[in-house]
Amino acid sequence: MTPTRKRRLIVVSLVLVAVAIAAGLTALALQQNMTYLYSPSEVDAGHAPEGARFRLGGVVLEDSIARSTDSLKVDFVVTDRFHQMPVEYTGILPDLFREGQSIVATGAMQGDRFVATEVLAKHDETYMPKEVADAIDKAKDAHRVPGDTGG
Amino acid sequence: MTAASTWSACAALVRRDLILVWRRRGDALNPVLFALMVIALFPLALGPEPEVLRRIAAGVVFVALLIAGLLALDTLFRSDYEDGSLEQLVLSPHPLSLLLACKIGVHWLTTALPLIIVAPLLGELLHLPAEVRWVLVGALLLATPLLSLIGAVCVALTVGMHRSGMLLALLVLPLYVPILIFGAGACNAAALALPHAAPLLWLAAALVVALVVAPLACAAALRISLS
Amino acid sequence: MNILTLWFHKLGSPPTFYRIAGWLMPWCYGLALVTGVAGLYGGLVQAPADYQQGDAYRIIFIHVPSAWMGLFGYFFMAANAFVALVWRIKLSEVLAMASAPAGASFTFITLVTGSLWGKPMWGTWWTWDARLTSELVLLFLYLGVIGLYHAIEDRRQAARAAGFLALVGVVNVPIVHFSVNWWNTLHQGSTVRLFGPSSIVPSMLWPLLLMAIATHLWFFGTVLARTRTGLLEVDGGKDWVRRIVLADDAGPSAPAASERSHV
Amino acid sequence: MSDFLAMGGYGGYVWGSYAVFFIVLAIDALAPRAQRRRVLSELRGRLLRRRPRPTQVP
Repeated sequence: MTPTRKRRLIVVSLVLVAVAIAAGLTALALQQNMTYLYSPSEVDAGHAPEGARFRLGGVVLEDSIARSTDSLKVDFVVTDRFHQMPVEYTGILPDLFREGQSIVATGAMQGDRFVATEVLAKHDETYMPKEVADAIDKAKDAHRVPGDTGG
Repeated sequence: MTAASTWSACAALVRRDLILVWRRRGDALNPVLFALMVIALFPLALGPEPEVLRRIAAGVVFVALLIAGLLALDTLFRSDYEDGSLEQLVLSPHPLSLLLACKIGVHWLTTALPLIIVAPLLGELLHLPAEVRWVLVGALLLATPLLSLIGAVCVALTVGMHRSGMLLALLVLPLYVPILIFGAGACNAAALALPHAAPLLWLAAALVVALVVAPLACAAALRISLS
Repeated sequence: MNILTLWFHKLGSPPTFYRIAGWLMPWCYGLALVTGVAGLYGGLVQAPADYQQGDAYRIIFIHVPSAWMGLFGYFFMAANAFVALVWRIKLSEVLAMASAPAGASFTFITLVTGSLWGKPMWGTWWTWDARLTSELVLLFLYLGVIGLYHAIEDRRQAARAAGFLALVGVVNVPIVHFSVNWWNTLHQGSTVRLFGPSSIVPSMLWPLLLMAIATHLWFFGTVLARTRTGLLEVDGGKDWVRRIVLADDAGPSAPAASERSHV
Repeated sequence: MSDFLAMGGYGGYVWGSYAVFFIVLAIDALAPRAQRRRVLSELRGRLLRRRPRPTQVP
């Protein structure tokens, strides 16, 4: 083997070994959970950190929004259709904030309430005119399909 | 050219670089002093409340060390380029990537390792929670070699330029972003008592690949900018 | 095979490409304008309002095509840089550097329009979400490539160094694209899918696709324009460039003369 | 028409986005032209300096 070929062989085998090790480490990393947000069920199960700030994700429960008359304070309930979590927020809410909307709230637990310092609305990737959305909802009601409003 | 002569060339290079650093050992402390001063600015700017400082401590230490390392990158090839020994290195019959790996290794030992050693102290200044301290050191041990390796490629691209400081930062910082996210992410997760192994494993995976690929890329970049 | 390589060599030679690009360029711009106007008519006038977002979603017709072009431009640049570095083809060097400003423009548009869309819909101008952050990093990568290219005196060496940087940064682009799938974040998933059904009704989809075609054509228009200039610059001393320069001199010389006096 | 311009209350955001889109792309299209003129005049200058042809110089 010529020196250049030998060198090339060494380089290629080193790269392959490195990629193999990296793939192993990546597989190991993927088994760990990287939590970006917690659902109410996870909070109920005690997975969320005590007293620390975290993100709560879920859907705003229907008929749960209570706006204060004299301030910007809003109370509502976030649900993942299994567990529910009362949320308290003071401030201006985004336009997309409404019942049945997926939201991401940042804040911390105070007792059994989640006090949010930021509420962001998450919209899904579906785009359609209002009539079509209504028709789909009607069809879902007719077939008694549990509404999947999560995004 | 035999394998033995290549090893002795590497050893000679490492010895020479270490001697050069030892002759100017005062300069070697500069990154540490710089990081210390950056850290000292934060309580002055944000106020001394321990609660506030505790929350930002890990991230601030990470960013301070990252910038200190970025400023130190410039010295990697600067003097070698000026006295012409860099071109000798490129022309030598030994694999350039291996020689560059030695240079990067020495540079990491002399600039990044002191920073890692003082990192717990810097964290203490910002009331870093005790359980995060060793996660921070571990993340830095994985992240700083990555920073040096990736930075070396960019330094090699700008080596012939006269004023490369700002440009180097522009080239390097976007590539540093994922490392910062994972490294500081691990510390923040540890501070919230969340599982923090995943980001560290990602860093380790990236480091393994970079250890092999970055010296090769650095050699190619150096050949381009010295051609 | 032989004919193909011959044809490739012909196309790759700067004078031939200069001529072909000069012929193609107006077509790219013209067709981009036609499809763009049709797409905008479809998007702004014909398409119905969205069931959730009302009329604000109409930003999608420029935001999403621009985002695609930002990524596409980077891939185009990196692919050309790869060809340039491996086979040392002059045309590829010029093409790679010509696509950087166009890609950077589209990435900038993506960031600004996304911000203008995020404010009413999400409730924030900006969030440090994975996809937004990586789009910002993409813009920085573009700026780094452009900055490095302009910092080096020798044009060919500059193109090679900047192309190398573009290749180093290419790892970032898949992260941009797939981050939204890896991390569950605020940004919604991809609406238009190559495989499987797109979650958008046809009356909204066709203007979007028309706009995508228009931005592609526009991208190639500006890339060809910049490539022509770049070829003149790189081949400065060659005969074909001299002929073009002198021919241009013989034509409208008055504005050129005033240009020189300004400098 | 005013309904169209109002965009259901989102007019500022929508038209702002479109304005950014057109302005940036217009700059993107005009910049190569200016650059081309600059390069041509530069090359012409270099050419004339190196090989002065009295008949060609204006």
